[in-house]
Amino acid sequence: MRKPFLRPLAAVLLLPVAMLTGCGGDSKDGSSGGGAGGNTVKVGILHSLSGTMSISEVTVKNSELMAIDEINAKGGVLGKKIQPVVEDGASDWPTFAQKAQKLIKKDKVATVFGGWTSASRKAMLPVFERNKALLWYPVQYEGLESSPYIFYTGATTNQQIVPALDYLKEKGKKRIYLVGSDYVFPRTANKIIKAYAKANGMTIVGEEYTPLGHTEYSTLVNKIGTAKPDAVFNTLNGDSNVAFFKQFKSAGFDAAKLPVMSVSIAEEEVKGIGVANVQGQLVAWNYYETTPGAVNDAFVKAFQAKYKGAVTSDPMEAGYNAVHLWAAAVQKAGTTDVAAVKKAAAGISLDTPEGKVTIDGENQHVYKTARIGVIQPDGLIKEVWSSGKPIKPDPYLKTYPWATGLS
Amino acid sequence: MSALLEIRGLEVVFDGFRALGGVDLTVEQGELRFLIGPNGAGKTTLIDVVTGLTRPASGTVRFAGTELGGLREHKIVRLGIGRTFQTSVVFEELTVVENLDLAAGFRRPLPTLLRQRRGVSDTVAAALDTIGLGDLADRPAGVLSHGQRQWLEIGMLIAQKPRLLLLDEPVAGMSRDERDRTGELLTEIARDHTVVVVEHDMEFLRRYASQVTVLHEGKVLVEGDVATVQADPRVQEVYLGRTKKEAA
Amino acid sequence: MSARLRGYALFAGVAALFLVVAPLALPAFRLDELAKYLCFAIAALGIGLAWGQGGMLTLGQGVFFGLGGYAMGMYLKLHDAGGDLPDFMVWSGVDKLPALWKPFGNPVFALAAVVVVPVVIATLLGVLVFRQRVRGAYFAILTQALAAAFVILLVGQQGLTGGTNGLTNFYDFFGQDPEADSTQRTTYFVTAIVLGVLYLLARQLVKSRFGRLLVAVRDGEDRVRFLGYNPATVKTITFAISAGMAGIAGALFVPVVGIISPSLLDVVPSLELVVAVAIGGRYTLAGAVLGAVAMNYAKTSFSEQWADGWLYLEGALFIGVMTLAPRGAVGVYEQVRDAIARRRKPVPAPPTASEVPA
Amino acid sequence: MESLLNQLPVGLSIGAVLLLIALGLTFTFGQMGVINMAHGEFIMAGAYTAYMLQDWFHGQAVIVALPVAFVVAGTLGWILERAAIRHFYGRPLDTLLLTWGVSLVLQQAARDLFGAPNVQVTAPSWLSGRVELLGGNLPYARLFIMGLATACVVGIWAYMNRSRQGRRMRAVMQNRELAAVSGVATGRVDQLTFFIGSGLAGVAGVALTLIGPVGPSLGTYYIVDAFLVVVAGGLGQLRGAVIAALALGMLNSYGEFWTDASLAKVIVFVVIVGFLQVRPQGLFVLRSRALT
Repeated sequence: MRKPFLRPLAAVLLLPVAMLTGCGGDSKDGSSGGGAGGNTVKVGILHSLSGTMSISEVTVKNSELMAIDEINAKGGVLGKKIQPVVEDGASDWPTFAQKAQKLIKKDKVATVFGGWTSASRKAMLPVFERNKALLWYPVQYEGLESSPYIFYTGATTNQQIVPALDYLKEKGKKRIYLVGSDYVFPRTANKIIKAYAKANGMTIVGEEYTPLGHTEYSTLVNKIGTAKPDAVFNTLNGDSNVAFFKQFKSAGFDAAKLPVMSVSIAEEEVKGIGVANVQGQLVAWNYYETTPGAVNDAFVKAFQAKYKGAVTSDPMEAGYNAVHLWAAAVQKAGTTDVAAVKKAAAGISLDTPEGKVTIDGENQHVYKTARIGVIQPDGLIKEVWSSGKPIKPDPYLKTYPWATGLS
Repeated sequence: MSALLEIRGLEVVFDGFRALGGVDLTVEQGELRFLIGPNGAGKTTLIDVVTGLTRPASGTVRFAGTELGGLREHKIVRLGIGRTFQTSVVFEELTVVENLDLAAGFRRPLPTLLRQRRGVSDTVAAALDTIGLGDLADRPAGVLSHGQRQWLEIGMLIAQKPRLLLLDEPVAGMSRDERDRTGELLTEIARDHTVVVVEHDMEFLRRYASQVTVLHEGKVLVEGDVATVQADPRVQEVYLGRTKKEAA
Repeated sequence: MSARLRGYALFAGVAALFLVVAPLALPAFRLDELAKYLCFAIAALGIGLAWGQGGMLTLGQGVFFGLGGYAMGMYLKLHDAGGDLPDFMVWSGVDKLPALWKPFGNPVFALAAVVVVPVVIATLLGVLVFRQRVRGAYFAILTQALAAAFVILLVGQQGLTGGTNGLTNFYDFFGQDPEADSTQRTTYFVTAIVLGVLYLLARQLVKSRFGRLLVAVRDGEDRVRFLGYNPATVKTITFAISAGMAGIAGALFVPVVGIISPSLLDVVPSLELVVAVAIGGRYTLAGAVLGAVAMNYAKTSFSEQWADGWLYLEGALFIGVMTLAPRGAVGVYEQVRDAIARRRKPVPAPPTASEVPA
Repeated sequence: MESLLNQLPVGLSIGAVLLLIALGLTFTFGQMGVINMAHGEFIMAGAYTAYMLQDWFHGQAVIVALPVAFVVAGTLGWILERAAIRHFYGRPLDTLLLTWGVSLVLQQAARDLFGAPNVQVTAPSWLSGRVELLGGNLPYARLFIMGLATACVVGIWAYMNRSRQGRRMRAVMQNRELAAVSGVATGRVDQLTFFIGSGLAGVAGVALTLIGPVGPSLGTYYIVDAFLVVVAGGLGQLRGAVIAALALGMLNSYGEFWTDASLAKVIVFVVIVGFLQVRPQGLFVLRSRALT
């Protein structure tokens, strides 16, 4: 009510001033959609800055802001500076949905970078689809999704879980025990793992879920001990990892006796768990701080210059990539218009800290190199295996015969 | 006249302590009975058992032919037994009238409870008149003095229209004037109710009691009219021997 | 009486503010946010009734909010799926619609369940707990544990409930697109009107004999027993009503925000709602509503500016209110009003019954 | 069968953890009727104390931290009691909300002081072994926690029953007015009680660094369980708390063994509600004639 009324009024009042100074002013001001107003392009950053998820998401926010600074330092996109609008999802899924709505409708941002948990993405998805707006989601997830209004710059299952299983198979681990937090990612991941195991002569000797935030693992460790697996596949989330590994270790299990393959532990988490408790254990990601390459060296250096003592990790890198990929797509499209950006994004390739990534125009995921790492005594992760080249994203695992009937 | 309240062989044990050790008591219809005894004699415990607050170890309590054992407090009230407490408990946030209305209302069916109170019912008006708090009818009970609260409690008791009233030390802590006023109130109520009064105050007893039961160490010591009881050497020993002040 | 008239005038004024001014002044998505606060206000109304009037500190209202929300969400999901399985069941590996879901395909059943299920469960719990005279702190802790257990149960049954994700992505809300501006306006009006109606009903309840009885139970449960009432019945009824309100709030929340998930029902959101009621003023229903709207508004606008600081502010506000003004904002307002009235009239004004004016 | 037996020590050790986190509550909640939701954050304070002491004591920080954390958490509790709670006696439900506000502030303060991510507390190397028991093994860390819980119980029992201060505390709890007129300085007793109760939370926090995460949310993981122990055990009853903690530990252990961790928690809740049907005031209850 107020705005449409005030704006013509302001225009009328300002008109004589503009004429007097002989300056036409920016006629696009406020009228062009897609967040490109004046000399700036607004983008939304929507992560949990408070609540339980803030531990993880704040760092992603930081790397995304760093990417924006880098682009602005080089002149921005389309000659305009990128102006981030940061919002707090507060670790609460409905809040994510509402803040997404606010960013789209009030701030009229060109795109949004945000989310971590699957639940937050699922909550935001209808908002973006219905408003035909764009979300860049930077975290590895459980696949089985391909929204036309979301770009997924983290790994889907065939770029993380399947390679991890390939690795375990290669090492002759046949009896696998599945441990996960009770939510969507672990349950879906384990469904895939079970299908894989069936087709590849592996046995699942146990499958256990614990509530989020669970800290009592002696019974579970006891069950694992009884089942005598060759390896544990761990999809626990957050603080539970700390409790699990401490209790696993003190019950006498270490990497040599029983290896654990984790898909949610990055450099950040290793510190909190205590290196002694996870040293030598396996993790599966697409990027480590130690990943070689000039792009990564520069990324790590820049990030640590900005945040003293910080480590870099996969989701941070994927968030950083997302900003650069979007900027490249905008540059190519010549506009921030969503449909044009989507079209331009297909096939875009960038040299990123993890190596070369390419956007798959069909499912809007990216080609990523899978890497298995081992946790080192200094808390960093050393790559011990890699897929060698970027893997084509396949969120529905259509190209894997054993996976038919999963989706 | 038939017995309204019949207590037989009542025993109460608290964590090994025998608070009541086989009490027999009969209260006739229309009677005004005083229950006295030194501290720890079991007077309040006796009332507690009758009203369902305390479970007896053994013995029976019959009220108008109904066995009360095992009934919950509110069920006993619904049979027609009302009581007050040593430390008066009225609802401070509610007005005097609301307190009385609440007391008068337990027989109302639930749906009518959902309606707002309009005006003052006859029962409540009568009770208000009896206790003489008409001027304070619409003030919250929280502003009442100690004595007024005791009267309000008695008023609430009357509004309940019980067949048996149990008053636990109604004049404790009252000024002389208040005691006199309470005594008159008691006499008035006793005209058409059966009343049992637990009391410490000997002077009050002498002025207003007719029938008295003396409890001592959980047992009935003496029973009879005031003169008989006062003359009984055992009573004198219990009171004079232990708490001289009170007997004075 | 003039006080009564003034009450109605105030109510009409607030109603006009919400039904006329706000829709005109606010863009659709802000209106949608306001609708969310109003949903919480409905649940807060229930808490005001149970806690403020009845003294039952229920820290598990999220459970009933959730039951209502899920009943609504299940219907919308089935409606969207149109005979197929809802999307989350597909990726959770469920191949046949669970029996529990079947009746929720019927909108009448689902809408009835929004109220009936919370009421039945609250009644059951109330009968079990109040009959045994579990109360005060015990009751508070039990309801809190109930919320914790309920969330774990919901999250664990992913195929049945959507797990942590909850139910989301609704395409059709009784023939409307839930993300469309017009729908958001409609749901806003519905929510505001439901709140108004429930407020008037609750107010009537508080003013009735039952309401007086409830206050008596709060202040002296044992004494009430000796007036011939069973406090357990009074409390159970009230608890059930407050649960029903939470259920309605949860059901409205689904179209307003577009999601119902366990994170809304957990210990912390349930507690936050109680906090909001305390800050608004627990002894009046208006205070409960005011607190819920104001606190949620403050939370949104604060976290937009100063995300980390919000916790400090919420904590500090809360400590301050509990220590300095236990009757909340409404209590402060009443004190100020009485002080002004006393200054105007040199004659000492009679102490008014300060509780439950509206 | 072998692993079934092995669940026995597991249950005992879960029980020991529950007991340790709930012991402080038997003072603050049991003796004083204060529902201290910040109890979890006092546990957290204990854990961070151990973390801070690592700079000086490295591997042995956990041992040094036990008494230090007792004082640190106790002092926090004492400040809380003096600053706010003493105005709230007789309003237990209000203390619940008040202390919840305090817990929010303490959590955020921890986030600002120590950072949002978890920190690592290194366990002493001599706690890294384990004993073979009933076909499974029991880590020394768990044995240490059991020992610590036992020591705390014995200490509290001795304090309550053998010391003059402890008897005063019980007197105040049973009848505040009477104790006051008998010359007990109830205010001083309250301060001390709160100090001890909060201090015990600090001790529990140190022990928890051996088995769980150390971060700003630490307290929230334990607070509900801790209160359930006290509710099931009966207010202020040491005996009740011990039995309830062990029973719930066993229930958790076997519940999870036969079903899973999620269901085990639900089972625990159902059992407690069922139990309160039989014993509404918990396992042990002090009789009182007062009409509330």
